[in-house]
Amino acid sequence: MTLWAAMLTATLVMVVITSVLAVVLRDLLAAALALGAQGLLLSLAFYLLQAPDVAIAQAGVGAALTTAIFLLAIWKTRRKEEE
Amino acid sequence: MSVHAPILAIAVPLLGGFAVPLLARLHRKVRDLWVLLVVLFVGVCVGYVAAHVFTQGIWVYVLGAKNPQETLAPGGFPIRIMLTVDAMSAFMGLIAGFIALVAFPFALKYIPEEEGKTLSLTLGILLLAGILGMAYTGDLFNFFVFLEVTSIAACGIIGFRTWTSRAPEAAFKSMLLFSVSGLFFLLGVALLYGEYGALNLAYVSAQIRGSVVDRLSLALFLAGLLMKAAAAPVHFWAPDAYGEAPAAKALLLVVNTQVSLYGLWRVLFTLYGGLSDAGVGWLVVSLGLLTMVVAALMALVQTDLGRLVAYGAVSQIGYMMLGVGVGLVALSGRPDYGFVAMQGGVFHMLNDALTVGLLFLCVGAVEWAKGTRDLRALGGLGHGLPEVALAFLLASLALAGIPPLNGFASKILIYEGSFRLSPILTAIAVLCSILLLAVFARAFQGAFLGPRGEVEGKIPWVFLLSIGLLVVGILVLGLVPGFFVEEIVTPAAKALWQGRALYLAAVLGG
Amino acid sequence: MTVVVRTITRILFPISLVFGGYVIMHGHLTPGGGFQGGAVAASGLAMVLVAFGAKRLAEKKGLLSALESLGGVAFAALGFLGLGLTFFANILARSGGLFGGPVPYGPNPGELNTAGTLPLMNWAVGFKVLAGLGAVVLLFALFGGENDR
Amino acid sequence: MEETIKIFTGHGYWTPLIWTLAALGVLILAILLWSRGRREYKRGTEQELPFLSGEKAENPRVGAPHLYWGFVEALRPFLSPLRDWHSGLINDYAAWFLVVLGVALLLLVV
Amino acid sequence: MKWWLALAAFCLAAGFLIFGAVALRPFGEPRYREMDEYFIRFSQAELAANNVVTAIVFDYRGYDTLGEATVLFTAVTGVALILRRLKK
Amino acid sequence: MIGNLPFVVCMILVALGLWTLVTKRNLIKLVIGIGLIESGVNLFLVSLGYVRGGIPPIYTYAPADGPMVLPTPQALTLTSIVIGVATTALMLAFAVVIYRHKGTLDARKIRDLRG
Repeated sequence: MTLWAAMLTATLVMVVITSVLAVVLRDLLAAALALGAQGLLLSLAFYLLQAPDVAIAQAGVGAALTTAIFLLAIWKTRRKEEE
Repeated sequence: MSVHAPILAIAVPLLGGFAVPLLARLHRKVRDLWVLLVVLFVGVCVGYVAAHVFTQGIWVYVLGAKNPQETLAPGGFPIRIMLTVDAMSAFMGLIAGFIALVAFPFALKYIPEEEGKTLSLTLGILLLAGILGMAYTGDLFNFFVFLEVTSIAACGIIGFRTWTSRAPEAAFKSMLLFSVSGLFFLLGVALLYGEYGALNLAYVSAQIRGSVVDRLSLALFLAGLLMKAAAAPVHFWAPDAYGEAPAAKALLLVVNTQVSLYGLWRVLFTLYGGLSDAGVGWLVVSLGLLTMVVAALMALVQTDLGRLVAYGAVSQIGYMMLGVGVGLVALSGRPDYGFVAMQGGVFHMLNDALTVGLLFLCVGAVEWAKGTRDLRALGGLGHGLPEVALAFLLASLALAGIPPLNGFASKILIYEGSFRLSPILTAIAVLCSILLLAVFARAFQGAFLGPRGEVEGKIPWVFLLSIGLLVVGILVLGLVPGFFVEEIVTPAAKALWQGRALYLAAVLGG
Repeated sequence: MTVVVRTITRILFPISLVFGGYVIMHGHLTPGGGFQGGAVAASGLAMVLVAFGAKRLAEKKGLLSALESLGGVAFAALGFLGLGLTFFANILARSGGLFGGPVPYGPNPGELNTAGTLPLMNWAVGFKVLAGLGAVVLLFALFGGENDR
Repeated sequence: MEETIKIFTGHGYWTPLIWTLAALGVLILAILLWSRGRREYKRGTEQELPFLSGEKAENPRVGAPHLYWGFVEALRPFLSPLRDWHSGLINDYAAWFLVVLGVALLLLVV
Repeated sequence: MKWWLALAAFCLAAGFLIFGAVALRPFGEPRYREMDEYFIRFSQAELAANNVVTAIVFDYRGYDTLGEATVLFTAVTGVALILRRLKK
Repeated sequence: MIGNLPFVVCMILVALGLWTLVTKRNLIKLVIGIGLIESGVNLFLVSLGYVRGGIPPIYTYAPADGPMVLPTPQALTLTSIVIGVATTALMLAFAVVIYRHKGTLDARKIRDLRG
C-alpha cells in the first residue's frame, strides 16, 4: 500500500466517522460543526484524488459557507434536538 | 435567428429572469411589461420549434460548436451539450408555453403587490425556463441541472405565503423530497458515466448493454423521477404543494410534474428503449392505478377547495401513467393497442394541463373574491361569479371525462388501449372517473350553488381573459379532437413508441 | 475580544478579496475559477458579518442582489455573444484580440491573455457567486433581527 | 372535415359530433319541460324561500362536507387508513421513497 | 408507517447501492474515456485554456454552468422571498 | 491496493443520509442528512474520474509525464456542489420560518398538512 493510498484510506475513514458524528450528535451546533469538518476532509479527499479545482470549491462553499449558513440557522432557532 | 429558436426559448427566459429584479427597480410597469414580453417570446419560439419539428423531424442544436448541427467530434462521439428536440419534447414545450401564456397575466394581477411580487415573478419565469430546459435537452447531466432549477424555483413559489405556517411546511417537505429525487437521479447519471464515460443521452443509449449497473441506475432514475412526478406512494408532497402555492402559479407546478413524467418516458423509451421489458411497464401501470384510486378517494374527503383540486390533479397523473405504461408493456411485442393507449396518455398530458389549470384559476378567482378556500365557509358563489362557476363546471366535467369535452377524448383512447391488455385496468380507470365526477360535483355544489353568497371583490377582466382562453382550449380540444390527435399527439406518441432509432440517428448520424 | 476579531477581520477581509480576485483571474490557468474565487471572497464577507454585525450591512442587501442580477445577466449575455455561431460558442478564443492569445500544446507556464470568453465568464460568475452567497448569509443574519426581537 | 373530428381507437372511432347533437336535443327537451312550469311562480316573493321538512329554514345551505355523508361513512373503513397514510410526517414520506426504490431495485436488478 | 417496512426498504436500498459500487468497474481504471481524452488533448488547441476543468465548465459544458448559475440565483431569490419582511 | 473502497464509502455516505432522513425528527438534522447524500454523490463523481497515477488536468506547470485524471467529473462536481449549497440554504430558510411560526423544529409537531 503506497503512501497515497494510505492517506486516501485514512481520509475516507475520517469522512465516514465525521458523518456518523454529524448524524448521532444531539447538539445541533456540534452536528453542524461535524458536517463542516466532514466537508473539509472531503476537500482533502478531492485534493488527493487529483481534483484541486473541486477541492477549492468544496473548501470554500461546502465547508465554510454551508457551515456558516447552518450556524446562522441554528442561532435563529434552537440548539438542542428535541427528544 | 430562427436557427437558434430552441435555445432562445430557454435562454431568453433565463436572461429575462435575471433581469426582472433589475427592471423592477425602474418601475413596476416596466417589470410587468418585460415579464409579458418574455413569456410572449417564449410562446412564439415554442410554437416555431413545434411547427418545425412536426414537419421536418428531430431538431438537434449543439451548444458552443461552430455549427449547430455538428453533433460529433472527430472520432465519432459527442462532446458538447446538445438540445435534441423531437416531437415529444416539442409537445411538452407547447404545453408549457401555452400554460405560461395563460398563467402569467393572471399572476401579474393575482399576486399582491408588495416586496414579494418581483421575486415571485422571477421565480415563475425561471421555473418556465427550467421546464423548457428539461423538455428540450438531450444530455443527462443537463437534465439534472434543469431538474434542480425547477425544484428550487417551484419550492420558492410554494413557500410564497410566508405569513401562514402551512406554506413553509409544504415547501420544506417538497424541497426535501425534490432534492432527494434529484440526488438519486444524479447518482444514476454518475453510474452511467462510470460505465460508459459519456453523458449524451443518445450516445449512452447506443452503448447500453443491460449490465447490472445499468439496471441499478434505471431503478434510481425510476424512483427519482416518480417522486418528482407525484406517482402514488411518493405523491405526498403534491397536494400540499399545489394547495399552498398561489393559485396562479399552481398551473406551472402542474406542468412541472408533467415534464418530470416526460423525463421518465424519455428514460424508459429512449435511453433504455433497447432493453425495456414488461416488468417496468407493469410497475408503471400499477403505480398509475394506485395513484388515481388513492388521489380520487382522498379528494372525496377534503374540505379545502385548493387541496381538493390538488388531489384531483394528482389523480390525473395516474391516467397518464396508465396510458403510457400500457404502451410500455406492449412495446416488446409491439401490438397496436399499446400505441392507442400511448396516444391517450400523451394526449391526456395536454388535456390535464388545460383542465387542471382552469380549475386552479377558478380556485384563485374564488379566493380573490371571497378571501378563503374553505368549503365549509363557501357557498352560493354562482350568483356573484357566474363566469367562474361555469368555467369550474366545465373544467370538472372535462376532468371527470364527460363526453363532449377534451378529458373524454383522451380517456377513451386510454380505456380502449388498456382494455385489450386487461379489462380490470379499464374498469378501475372508469370507476375512478366516476368517483372524480362525484368529487367535483360536491365541490361545485359546495362552492357555487345554494342561496346567494356574499362576494366582496369584482373579478378583474384579466382573470376572465385567462379563464376564457383555457375554456376555449377545452372546448376546441373536445369538439375537434381528431385534428389535434392527428397533428400533434400522434407524432409525439410515435416519437416515444418507435422513435428511438430516429433519435439516435439524429445525434449519432447514419 | 471584539477588538481583536475586528482587527483580524480588517486585515483578512482585503486579503480574502484579493485572493478571491486572484483565483477568479487565473481560473483558466491554475486551479480555481469563478465559483471558487467567488466563494472565497464570500467567506471573507461572512467574516465581516460576524465581526461587525449584520446591521451595518443591512443597506447593502439591495446592492448585493443587484450585483447578483448583473452577474447573471452578464454571464447569459456572454453566452448570447456566441450567437453568430451557436449559443455559448467561444468566439474570442484565438482571435488575437482580448484574451485571444494562442497557447502551445503541452505543459507550459501559461499566459493571462488566452482562453477567449473564459476569463470574462469567470469574472461574471465570480461576481454572481460572491453576491449570491453573500446575500444568502446576510439574509439569514438579518432575519428576525430588527423588528421582531 | 370528418377526419378533423374523428379519433380512431383501434376498435372504432369516437366523434363528438353526434354526441353534441344528442346533447342539444336533450337540452331542447329540457327547456321545453322547464317552460311548462307553474305560471304562478313569482321571483322575489316568499315562494323563493326554501322549505325544508315543514318549516322555513334559516340557513338552508347544505355545505359540501355534508354532501355524500352516508357514502363517506360507508367508505370509512377504507378512507381512514388512507387518511392516516398521509400522515404529514416527513420521515414517512422519505421512507416511502425508499420503498419505491427498493421495489424498483428488486424488479430490475434481481 | 410500519418500522419494519422502512427498515427492510432501507436495507434493500443500501445493500443494492453498495453492491453497485462493488460491481462497477475497478477504481482508477475508467473503461471508456474518449470524451475526456478529447478534452485533455484539444482544450489548448481549441480554446487556448491551460486549465481543462475550466475549459469544460465554461465552454464545452457552459450551458450546464448557466443552469447552475440559475440554480444559485433561484435559491437566493427564494431565500429572499422566504425571509422577506412582511409589511403589516 | 484499496480496490473499490472510495465507491463503497460514497454509497455508505448516501445510505447514512437516507438513514438520517428516515429516523431523525429534527428539521435541521434532516437537512444535514441531505448534505450527507450530496457529499456522497460528489465524492462518487470525483472518484469516478480518478485514473491510476494521474495528475490534475491542468497544463500550467504540470509535471511533464503521467496521464491526467478525467476532467469531466470534476466539472460536474463543481456544478453539483453549488447546487447543493443552494438547496441547503433554501431548506434552512424554510426551517427558520417554520420555527418562527411553530416554535419547534420537531417533524412530529409540524404536521398541519395531512389527510
